[in-house]
Amino acid sequence: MTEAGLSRAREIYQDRSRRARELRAEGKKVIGYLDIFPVLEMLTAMDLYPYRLLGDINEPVTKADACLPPVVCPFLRSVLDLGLKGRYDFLDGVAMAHGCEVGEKMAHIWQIYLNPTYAYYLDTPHTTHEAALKHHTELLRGFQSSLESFTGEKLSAERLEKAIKLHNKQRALVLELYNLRKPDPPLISGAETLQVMVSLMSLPAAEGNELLEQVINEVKQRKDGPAKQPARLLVWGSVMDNAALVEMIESTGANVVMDDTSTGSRAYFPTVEITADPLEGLAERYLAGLNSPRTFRETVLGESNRKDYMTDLENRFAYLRDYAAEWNVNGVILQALRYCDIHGYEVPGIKDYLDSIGLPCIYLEHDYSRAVLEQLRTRVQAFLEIIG
Amino acid sequence: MAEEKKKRTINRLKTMYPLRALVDGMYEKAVEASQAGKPVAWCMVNWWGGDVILRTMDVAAIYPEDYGAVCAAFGAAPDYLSRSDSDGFPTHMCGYARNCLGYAAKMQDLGEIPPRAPMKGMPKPTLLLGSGYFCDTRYKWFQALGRYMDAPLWVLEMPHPGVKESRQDGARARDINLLVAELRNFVAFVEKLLGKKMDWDRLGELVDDAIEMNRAWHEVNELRKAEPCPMHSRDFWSSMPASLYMAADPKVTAGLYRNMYDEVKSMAASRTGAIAEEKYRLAFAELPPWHSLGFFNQLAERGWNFVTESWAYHPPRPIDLSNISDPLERIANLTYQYFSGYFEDAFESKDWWGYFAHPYVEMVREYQCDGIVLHPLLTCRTATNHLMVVQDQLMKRLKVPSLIIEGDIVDLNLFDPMDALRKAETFEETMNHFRKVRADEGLLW
Amino acid sequence: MKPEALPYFAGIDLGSTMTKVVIIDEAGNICARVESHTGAEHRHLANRVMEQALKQADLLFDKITYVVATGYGRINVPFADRQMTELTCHARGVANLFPSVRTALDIGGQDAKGLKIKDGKLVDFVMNDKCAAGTGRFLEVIADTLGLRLEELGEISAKSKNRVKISNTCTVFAQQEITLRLSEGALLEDIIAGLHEAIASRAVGMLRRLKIEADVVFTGGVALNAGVVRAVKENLGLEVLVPEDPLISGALGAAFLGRELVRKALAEGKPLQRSKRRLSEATFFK
Amino acid sequence: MAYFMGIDIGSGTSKGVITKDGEFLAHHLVPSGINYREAAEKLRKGLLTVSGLSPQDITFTVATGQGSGNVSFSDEQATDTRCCARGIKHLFPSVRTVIDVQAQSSQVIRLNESGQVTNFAVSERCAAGSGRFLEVIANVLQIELKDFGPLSLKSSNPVTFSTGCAVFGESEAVSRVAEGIPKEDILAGVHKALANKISALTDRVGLKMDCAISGGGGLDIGLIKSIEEELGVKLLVPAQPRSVTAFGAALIAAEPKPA
Repeated sequence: MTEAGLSRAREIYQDRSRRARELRAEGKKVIGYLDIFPVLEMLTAMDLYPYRLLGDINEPVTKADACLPPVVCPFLRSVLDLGLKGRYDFLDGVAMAHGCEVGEKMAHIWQIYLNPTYAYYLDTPHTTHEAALKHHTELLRGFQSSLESFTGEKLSAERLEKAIKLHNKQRALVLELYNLRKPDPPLISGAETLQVMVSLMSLPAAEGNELLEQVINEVKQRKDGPAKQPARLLVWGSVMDNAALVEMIESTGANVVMDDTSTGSRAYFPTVEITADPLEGLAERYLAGLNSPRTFRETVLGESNRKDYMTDLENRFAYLRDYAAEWNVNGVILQALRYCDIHGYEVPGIKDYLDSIGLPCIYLEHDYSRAVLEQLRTRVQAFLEIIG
Repeated sequence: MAEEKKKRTINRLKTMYPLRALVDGMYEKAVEASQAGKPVAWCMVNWWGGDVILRTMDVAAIYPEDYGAVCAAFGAAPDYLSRSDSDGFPTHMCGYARNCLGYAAKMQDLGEIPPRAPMKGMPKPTLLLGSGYFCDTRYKWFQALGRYMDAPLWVLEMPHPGVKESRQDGARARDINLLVAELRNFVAFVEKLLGKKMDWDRLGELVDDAIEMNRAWHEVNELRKAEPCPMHSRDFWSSMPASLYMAADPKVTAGLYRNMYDEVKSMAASRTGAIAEEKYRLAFAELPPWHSLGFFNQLAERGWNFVTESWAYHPPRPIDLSNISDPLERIANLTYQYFSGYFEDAFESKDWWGYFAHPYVEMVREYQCDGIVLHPLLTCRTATNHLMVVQDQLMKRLKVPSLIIEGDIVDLNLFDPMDALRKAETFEETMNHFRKVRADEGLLW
Repeated sequence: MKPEALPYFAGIDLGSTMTKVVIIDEAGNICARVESHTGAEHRHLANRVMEQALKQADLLFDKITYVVATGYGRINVPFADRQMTELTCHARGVANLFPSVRTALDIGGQDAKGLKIKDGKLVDFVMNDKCAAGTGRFLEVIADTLGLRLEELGEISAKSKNRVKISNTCTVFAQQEITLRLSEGALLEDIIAGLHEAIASRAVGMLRRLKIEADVVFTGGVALNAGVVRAVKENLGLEVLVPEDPLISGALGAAFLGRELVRKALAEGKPLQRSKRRLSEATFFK
Repeated sequence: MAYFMGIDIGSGTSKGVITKDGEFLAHHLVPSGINYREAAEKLRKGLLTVSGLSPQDITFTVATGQGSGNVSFSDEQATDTRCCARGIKHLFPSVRTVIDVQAQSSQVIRLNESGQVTNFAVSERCAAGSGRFLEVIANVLQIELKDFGPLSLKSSNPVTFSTGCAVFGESEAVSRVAEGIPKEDILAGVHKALANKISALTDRVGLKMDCAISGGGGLDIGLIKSIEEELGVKLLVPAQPRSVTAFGAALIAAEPKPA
């Protein structure tokens, strides 16, 4: 592997769809997926190319207004806007799931206005109740049969297991990459990491794994990594598909060494356990495993003596304390998009929790546009002046 | 503001008042229950699933969603909203939720129901019943309440009928199974919490009464197809909570709906309209600005009659479930009917946009509307994100125009009646234009 | 006149509307304070205002040991040794003026800030710079519309018997609304009182996101307006302290923070990071 | 012969038009100032003077615009949307879409062959996508609104302006200037941002040719050009874009009234 991983990742990040267009020209079917709840293993197993639908903070939304009002998630509006402007014309179809509520509506609006050859909406329960997990397995069966009639092929357990192993490998590699952010200074910056992650979401799983191996090798040996900074930050919250926000944060005298968003650890850390019926293991991972605020977790499921507030927070957010410890984090940036309900409701609670473990944090709300970065800069700098 | 001129431009139905009183009674009963040490539940509307179970178990159920509307109507909301803002809940979130979170925060501070709380207030709950359906707020909100109270929370899992994927083989049975399983687990949850057993026979009776209540309510609304329309949307909104939130014994409620049926029927017979002169028949999409309902009087003065509303606030289409013995299965099927009944024809014609717009197209056709008022709620995604599609389809299929008036269910600063009236005046010209267009294209009205 | 030997420290606060410079000496005495309107051309302005301040203090630029720039144009001060946010500097400045301060409200030309202060240090903050509502610009625009000077607004609103409710948050639409009310015969003082209430309730609403503790200090250009100060007190239900020159707290804090940095560096025997730039050079850098 | 008067009390400027037998006779503009009543009176006086008429000569007067409620001498009020549609229809019978960029807000109106409004969309309740946005920026750059267009056309690379709030836009402009970006690029940026907002509004009502522009925005070549780029169409521009609505009001005044 002579080609440098990081620069390749940057190229892909800057021209995401190139590979998809190439492979499509060779007859590969490309399926766009929204958010992290469509089951990628099932697409990969059917020899389909899962391609993550993302927005563009530099492109003003003009077309989407006509079918999605301005008071909903600006990221999803941007995705739809790009679709309406033909930026996703290379897709053979889309697979969307009930990630958040507006995402669910998007799934149908996309079908109505873009009328793709293949479109599947995968409902996803909101709780981890036993009945919900069973139900989700059955929902995946429905997804399977629709994929089978689309491709005209059977999805055997063998094919599925093979795909699961491939994606689990990718998850292991991502964790290995993230471990390179643990030293001080980290061997790879937050912005670089995000570029690699976005590249992964733009490539077939196997090629993504190759890229990851290249990047990991390069980063391990590089001499030109990030400089030491007083602040080591964790960024939590809504989807971040553009490195600009992280770059801004890192330009103020901080290293972003860990994240909890759907384009980072949240999407890749949990692995899939291979079960007798592979769909069960997948249902478990995608419903209970993915640690997203869109999934409701009661402190003690179905127990009628509810534990106190702090215990509830402990159960919901303890993983953040573990991240902070392992990645040696000394400040947290909570960022959420305006109109993002699932993250919005979380904010006071997560602040209470971080206060209780003595980890300083700041909440930033933004509207998915480059214009707000300057405003946010002052807030981030002030935050660093406080903790520094 | 609209409220100031108390002109009676809309004849309200006499039979509406007792139905509205049931809802007031719901809150009073809850306060009494809590004072008597009896269990109280805060519920998200759950389509006669959880609440019929709670009623059977003698739990007084109240609905913070409805209370949000109440607080808005009584002008108590701004206080609660600013408290929730102060506690760091983003201001773009659901007005109902922010109202409730602010209320709960104040109740926690005082250790009692805040003074001047409308309807004697919502007493501290023994349990919370959330729901996974329709929007994320409906479970995130109650989860966030943990900040102010430690009441246990059950989130009732619901399937997602109404979309094309729900028409795959075996999907219906699968969805019903989920609902039944969820309800059964919820029963076990409540039994354990209250340390008492479910009376399955009584549950069976209540379920049947609920089905009957919804049928009666459905029939009232069928009568509104008459010209002029004898029942205005304001009467619908005043009478809706009684069934949607099961405010009282469904048997009693059903009786009151039957009385309403008689009144509306006789008005239709005598061609008496809800407003003096019905120049325009309109549908209203999504929830109204509860704080500025007087606004409809001004529109009534212009001859605007509101004859129907979004399907989501209407009862399910009547369905015969007498052959199902298990009461939980009957609930499941009733709920399923609510979620899918309005789309059946869309499914037949493979109109997958149906999930959004089909019911609106149907209602506008059946009720022969000249236009529809779309009320995007600036703090509610669910009530808003499908409206553009509705506007589109109504124009494409029926040549019926839409008037968009931004506002909110709770936050009155987001609604501007003056501006709305200006738009309304222009919209009359648009409705006139499309009357001609429909005539030319041979559409019915 | 101070002995030449003693070091001096300058703080420059490049706000969106006003630019302020404060020079202090080793002992913390204020040797110069200059305020001037900020135009679009920050860089030249920064130099000009600094020159005025030096003149006032009768000093040469090389006598200034350290310059800290703050405010929203801080990156456009070529001769600054260091940039710090207005939030930190305001907190420091306010704490200097009122050691007892716990909560500070600063309403400037283009933003409103809430500061939580402990032991003279910033511990938490809220900020509105997303829209003009609730900022000084709101008042300016309206004063403009009414053909009044900002300073007049306070006294006029004092005459009000019943406040007009301004329902529009957007400045531009509020302007429209006010004209309409005026045409309908509403009294000027009632409208302005309504205006002050609108700003105050918005600012206090923002401030409540911090747990408000006494003493509360109110700074920024808008604190010069007695009407808003009154409205803020009403909304808070608390006494509010206003410095006699509410504009300079940012620049003052910047100067004192500069002194701290220098002392710290000396104490730790570390070299002091200074910008090589001279006052004369007006090169833009980021 | 019959004379009819249309009075449009806008938030910035008040415009008046007198028609004679359904044709344009005279128009007049006065700043609205802070008292719409006075503005209306001044406007009427001026109108009558320029047209050499006396109040008795006017058969019917229709008032419109923000301050239409304060026109004591009007016989009727009409919304600016209707008036604008009527006015443009008379000037350009072929127009089916009109983009009305006023001082405070913008609207896109669809109309039929008889000048009736068939659909319309108004910009949201903040100064985003309004002429006011332009004024504010003109202030920052200390240049006349009229020099705006020509200057902006010189721009080779417009700065991206993605903000809504006009005043917030001001601060963005200030910092761009501070970064040493040429004025024309900033202007072009503002025009682009406005054009984006307007094209979004246009998509909501659906663009049908021909398309015209009215209101103060019709005086700004730079804005017109960027809207044309955004929509990919040519805009028809009336000689007196600001008076279109007042003209329409005068035409409505002449329409037979339902008894």
